[in-house]
Amino acid sequence: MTDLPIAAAEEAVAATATHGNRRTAPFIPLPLTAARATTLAGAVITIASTFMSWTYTTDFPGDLTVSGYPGGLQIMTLIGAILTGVVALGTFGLTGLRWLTPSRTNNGVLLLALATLGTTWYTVIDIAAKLGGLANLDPGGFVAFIGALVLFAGALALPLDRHPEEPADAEYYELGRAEGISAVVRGYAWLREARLHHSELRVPDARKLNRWLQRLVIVVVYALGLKILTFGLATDYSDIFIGYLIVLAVGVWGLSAGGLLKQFQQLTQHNKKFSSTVGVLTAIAYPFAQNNELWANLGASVLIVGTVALGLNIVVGLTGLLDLGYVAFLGVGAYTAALVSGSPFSIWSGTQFPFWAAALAGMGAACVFGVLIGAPTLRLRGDYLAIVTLGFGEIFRIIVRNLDGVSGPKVTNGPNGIAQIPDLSIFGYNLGDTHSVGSFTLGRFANYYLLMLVITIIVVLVFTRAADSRIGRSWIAIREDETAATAMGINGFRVKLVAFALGASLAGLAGTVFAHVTNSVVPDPYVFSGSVPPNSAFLLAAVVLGGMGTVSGPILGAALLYVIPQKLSFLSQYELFAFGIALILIMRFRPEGIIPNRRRQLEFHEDETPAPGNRPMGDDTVPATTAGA
Amino acid sequence: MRHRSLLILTSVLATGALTLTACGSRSDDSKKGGDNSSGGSKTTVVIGVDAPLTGANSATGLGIQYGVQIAVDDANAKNLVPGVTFKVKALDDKAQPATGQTNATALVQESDVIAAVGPLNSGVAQSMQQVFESAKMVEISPSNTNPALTQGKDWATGTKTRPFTTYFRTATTDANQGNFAADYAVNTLKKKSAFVVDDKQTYGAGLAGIFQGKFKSLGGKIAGTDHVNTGDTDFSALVTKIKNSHADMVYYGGQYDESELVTKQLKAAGVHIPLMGGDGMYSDTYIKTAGQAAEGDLATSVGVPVETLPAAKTFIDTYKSKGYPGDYGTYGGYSYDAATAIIKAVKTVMDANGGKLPSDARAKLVDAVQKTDFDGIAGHVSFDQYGDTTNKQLTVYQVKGGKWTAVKTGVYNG
Amino acid sequence: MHTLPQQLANGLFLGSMYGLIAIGYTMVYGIVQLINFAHGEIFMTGAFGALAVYTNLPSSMSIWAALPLMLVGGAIVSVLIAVGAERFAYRPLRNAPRLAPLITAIGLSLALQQAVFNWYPHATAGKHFPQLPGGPFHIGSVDVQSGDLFLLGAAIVCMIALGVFVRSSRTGRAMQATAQDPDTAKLMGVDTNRIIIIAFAIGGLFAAVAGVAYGLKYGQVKYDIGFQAGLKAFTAAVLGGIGNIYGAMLGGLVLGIAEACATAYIANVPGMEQFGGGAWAQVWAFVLLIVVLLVRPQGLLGERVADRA
Amino acid sequence: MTTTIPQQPTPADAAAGGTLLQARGVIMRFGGLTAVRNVDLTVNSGEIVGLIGPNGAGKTTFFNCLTGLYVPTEGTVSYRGTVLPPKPHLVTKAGIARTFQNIRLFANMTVLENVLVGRHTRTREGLFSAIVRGPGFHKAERASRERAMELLAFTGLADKAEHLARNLPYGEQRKLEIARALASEPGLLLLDEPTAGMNPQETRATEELVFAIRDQGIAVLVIEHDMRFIFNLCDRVAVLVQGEKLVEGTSEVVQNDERVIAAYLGEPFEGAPADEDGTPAATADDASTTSEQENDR
Repeated sequence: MTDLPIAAAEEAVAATATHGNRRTAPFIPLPLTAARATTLAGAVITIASTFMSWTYTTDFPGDLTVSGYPGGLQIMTLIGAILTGVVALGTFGLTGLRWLTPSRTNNGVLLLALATLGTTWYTVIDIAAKLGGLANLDPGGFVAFIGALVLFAGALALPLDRHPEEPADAEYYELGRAEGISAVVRGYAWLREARLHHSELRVPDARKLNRWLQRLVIVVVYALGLKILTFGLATDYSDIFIGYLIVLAVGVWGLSAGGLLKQFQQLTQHNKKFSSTVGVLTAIAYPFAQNNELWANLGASVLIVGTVALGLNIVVGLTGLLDLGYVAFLGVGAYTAALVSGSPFSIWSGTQFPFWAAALAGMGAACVFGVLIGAPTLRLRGDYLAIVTLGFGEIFRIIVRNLDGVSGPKVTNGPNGIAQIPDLSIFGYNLGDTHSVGSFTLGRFANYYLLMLVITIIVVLVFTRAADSRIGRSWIAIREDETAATAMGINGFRVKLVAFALGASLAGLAGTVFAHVTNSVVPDPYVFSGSVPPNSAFLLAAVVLGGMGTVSGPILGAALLYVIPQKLSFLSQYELFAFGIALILIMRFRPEGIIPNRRRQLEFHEDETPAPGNRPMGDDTVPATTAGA
Repeated sequence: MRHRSLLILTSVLATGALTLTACGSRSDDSKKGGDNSSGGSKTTVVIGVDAPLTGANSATGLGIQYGVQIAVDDANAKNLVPGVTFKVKALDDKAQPATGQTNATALVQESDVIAAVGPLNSGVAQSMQQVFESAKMVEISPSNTNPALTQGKDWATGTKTRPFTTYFRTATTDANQGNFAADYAVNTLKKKSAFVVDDKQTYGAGLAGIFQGKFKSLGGKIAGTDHVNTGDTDFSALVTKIKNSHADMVYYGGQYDESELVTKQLKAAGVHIPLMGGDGMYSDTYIKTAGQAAEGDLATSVGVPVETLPAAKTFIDTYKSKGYPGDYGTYGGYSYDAATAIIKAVKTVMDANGGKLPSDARAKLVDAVQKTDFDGIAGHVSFDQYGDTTNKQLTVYQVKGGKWTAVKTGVYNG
Repeated sequence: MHTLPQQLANGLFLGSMYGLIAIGYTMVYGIVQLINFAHGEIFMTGAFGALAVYTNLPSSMSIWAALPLMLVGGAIVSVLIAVGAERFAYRPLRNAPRLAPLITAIGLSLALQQAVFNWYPHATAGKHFPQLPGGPFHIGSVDVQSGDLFLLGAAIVCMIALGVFVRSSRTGRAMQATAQDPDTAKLMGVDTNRIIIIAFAIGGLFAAVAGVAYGLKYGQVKYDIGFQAGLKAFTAAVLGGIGNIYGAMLGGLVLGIAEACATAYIANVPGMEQFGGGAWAQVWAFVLLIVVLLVRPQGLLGERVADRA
Repeated sequence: MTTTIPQQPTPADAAAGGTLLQARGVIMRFGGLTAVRNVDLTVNSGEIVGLIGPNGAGKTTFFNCLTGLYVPTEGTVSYRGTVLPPKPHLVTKAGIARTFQNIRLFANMTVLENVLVGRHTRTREGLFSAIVRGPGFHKAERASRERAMELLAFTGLADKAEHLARNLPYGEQRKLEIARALASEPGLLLLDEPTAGMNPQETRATEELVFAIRDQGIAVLVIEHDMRFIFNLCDRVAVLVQGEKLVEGTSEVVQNDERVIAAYLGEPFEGAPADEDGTPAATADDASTTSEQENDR
């Protein structure tokens, strides 16, 4: 992988070059050598600054007063600066480091520099703002401030791959009225042109590496990922977490711009079985890597909402049906499990199903409700499903509240819910107790985390296997073009119903664990939107943010949406607001989500990548619903 | 060769990252050490608070947080427990059980948290009880009213069993309030026929159920019952039903959000009968929104009127002067008392251990809290064998001239 | 059953509010096939806009003098938000897959609700809204509040005005044409963007009227009233036949009356004693929706039209 | 797990020359206007039948009646002697496959996946089988893939199997639509303007492809504007004007029929087949029905 022969873009890249549909040019005109020197100098200054004191009081989170070694947010700056420096050296051609930028573009360096700049400036500004004025900064803070700026400026002076200039007559419909003002249009065109371009990365094939080395890389990357994750969870203060997020998000973006991520993808694709095994092992290692029940609780919660989101992804991402009451199916599963859990508050308090039976019961009940809701509506126009599921999600809570023997038959114990749900015991292993495994201890939530991991793996398997099969293809076909799909012999109604019922069942399955983890089920959490997951809007957002139609997307989306508010407690009041705005922005600017599905990405950016061949328009058909109903 | 350089670099990066993270924790440790040295020999003991601090219930939740805060400040100022500085760690449960549970886990996880006050909602408490029980950590709720939380599921039939030994509450259960209200309605107001409405929430449904039972047993007639959903605003159909039932009073189990609209629409339709409720509607907001329509409406609340207790007055003055957000009126006093109970128990435990905090302080605290006995700002504080408050002091308030006025104070001995 | 006239009246008032909001849904859906999920919040912001005007008027001003100003204030807020949403959130997504604008709409709905919750002064709890004096009036055995009369009057005036506008004005006809077939309408020289904007604006206007009427009727507005009202109104639009403006009003009335009657009478049905009352009213409204979709999927007044998927 | 092994219609079927499709007295009314009036049409095994007519003659509406997208107001359509159910997926299952005038591929699926979707009716594996992945599943999936690759080879798309359908050039998208239709193993293939927008070479290639399909024993019914294409290709041609069948017969008969010439001369757009396709989706239909309505008066 290191220094494999690179066809294009070597040392001789001129200051400005245009090839293919991208343009390579610096933003700041500087000789190449000067630009490189500036970048490296900036990195060195920044690194050095982290060993100095940035502020003189310990009031700022993480204690940045110590000279000699970095602490708190300084670590973020340090990691950012080292990464930028090392990657820059590789990009500049230093033998032995070249593998860090397989694509040989400077974009990665720029983004890493941006990460460093972001976290450093955030820290410095945060110190000044929190402690009240620039006076609180020690010289080290100023050095860091300048160093990061130098680093970023240096990176801007490197030749960067950018978007081609748009033709002069391009339309900017998003400008609206302002489209008439030429200055605005020019400015906007310049901005658009300034966008970095790294969609067509040409990287050397990582699969040529030695097989064992490939596997080693995979193990190391996963282990590093786990370490980074636990590090982030362990941050004590919102401030440090924000710095961490900046470095992580922009840094990963930078590494992917450099091509490393693509190579890693090649590796995991090439060693599918191995990498998924390592992935599972890493996930198992999570509760062992730290002895902290809070994180295990977090992990279990993330897995629950992630799994439910993945189930929703079958309905929304694969089949293209909008289910706005999905959380109700989770509720059906949870209530079913609670009823057969042996809780004294259950109407069948004597009955205690073994877990497998309870899980099946939960799935079954959710499936029945899925069919009951889906059957009347899935024959109709797609939009009707949205309103009916939304209504169902609302009345589920109301019905459950009413079934208390006062305003309805006694089933769910009404608003009090079913409390004191006993912990699960699987093969004599009581999940409520603390167990010792070797030198590790597994607390209650760690146990549930591991159980939930098994469920997640099952759901992932169901998702991937179903997606890549006759039924999965018919779901996607329905999503793509329902009329054509029915003309291919697909019974749209039946196939959609299967997807809907399967989605409901998977939510029900997760619900059974949810009931046991929280010890009680009550009606209140099953709402359309609320500040706390799981709620239908949260699940939908997790799917959308992560990437519709993908496996890892919803889980990642759920994790982000779950963990970030936990860490940024000062945001909590504005959480839902931010949530709404995020949905709008994602749909507008990155509808394919963080992890784009190859198909989706193309579909959403239709305007930008015109399909070859002019397809004549003209509709000659009406859809099946008209004739079929 | 090239492969080797890759290997080396990867491992360098990995170890680099690991070392750095180690650095991170080291600097944090040193910070803690610094705190201790600067604070002399004082131990810091943290009291956790769990309540909804954001969202729709935040006003009440913040009242709990700052009620505890004032108790802690008082204790620190008076040096109630020598050698100990108390601190508050407040977590936001957003009125959601799962979040409450996460918060409980977080509080348990932190070694300097000794006990917790909260939560606001009974539904949230159910998910937290087990966590605190496993950790042998005291939890005192200032507001949970569901009797099953302390007395087990069969409390209504008289077979009471305590499910969790670490759970206490300074709020009285629905049972006392509902019975007291029914007693007042029949015997003092001489009401014959009541229409009972509730909002299908733990608190409201429980209260309405108990009122209904007592009212009937005292010889009153239940003219009708109905249930509403929280968030409903149109009660015209309900009002028509009430009007048609010819009831001479309405009992509403629930919060003021709905009851203020009910009473308004009721009076607008020309049905001039009083609406009575529990402490969930004993709030100035009720009067503000319902306006003239609220006149004559009644609410029960636990404890004696605050004006009669100097301690309570000081509490309210402090709350106001500090400019704390939230609503101290409903549960602030109980929160203060709950925190004080914990603080006093810490003192007991430390006194028994030679003035030092024992290593199993949390577990020892459970016994100490159980034996709590002092006069708080909302009445006498002590706990019975179920963890319920023994304070059965209740007051009936009536809206007179746009203000809640105490009309009867008494003890319910049901 | 002697309360029936009163309960019908209760349903009628509630229903005309649903209907007023439903018109916004149905017009937008008819033209761009978009469930403008944020419409409930547009209704809510209309009410708050009117409230903001009222709070800033001198307190000596009578409610009757303030009312027109409040209507204007609410309308400005609602229409601006509705049109802004169209312009900046929905229009860029017009050619995107169907889910994209829907999800945007959900995001917008959350954002608007939370914006009011967080930034409108003291809006975390219910806000007091002025009410019309007078009443109740007795019409036969029916008691009517002045707020109800305003609501009913507003609904009738709005419906007639809209009917005249759609039937007789050039823009109105263009609107109908666009609703029936946007592509052909475009070919015929109709500026569809303008038509869409107008549809959003009218929807916003009616939502504002409904918002003011809501405030006058209940004397209180809250940041979360939009969700429930929006859900009900959308149900009403579907019941009446989505895309049909008269259907929206009819659907609203049917839904309102169904809820009132469910609250009042279901419990009298033998065997259903436990399923009556306010707690079940929403459930029955939902059952009604499902039944209508099963029996008459195109809605009460809807025509069977092709799905332009 | 039972698996339907893809079967080619045997040449014996084709040779029999029996009636495959029979439409009798098909009438299609939309509200007050009649788009198709009393049309009879028969397609026999092994035949290529053309359906022509000026713009708005109701060809596509008639097509939609045949494939179950519309339920004819009156009349019946039967296939191999059985009346077809008015559901598109059941029509496909019975053995009639179609393409669309405006290409309706599953744009974001790969070429191979598109064809695999076409195999839907000829395979059985349900959800459970897909999740368990027993031997039966793998066998069926492999067979499907083999058959799909054969079809791609047949249409000359084999080397593009892993491309996204949307990235194919126009002509190949048309071919893919045909391959996808063939994947459902039809006895009768309905082609809706298969050469619209094609250049002469592509048209030639399509012509050959249609012959090759016929040689496999599949009857073809084709709607087309390009007269030359139709007359070269078809054994029999039916002319639809204003919803009515004007004439039916061999190419020569139709070519020399005066009424046909008159009908076409009165139609200014004839001769520019691709032009009309510029009109968007629903318009084509509505415009056609509107013009008919005017003609009715």
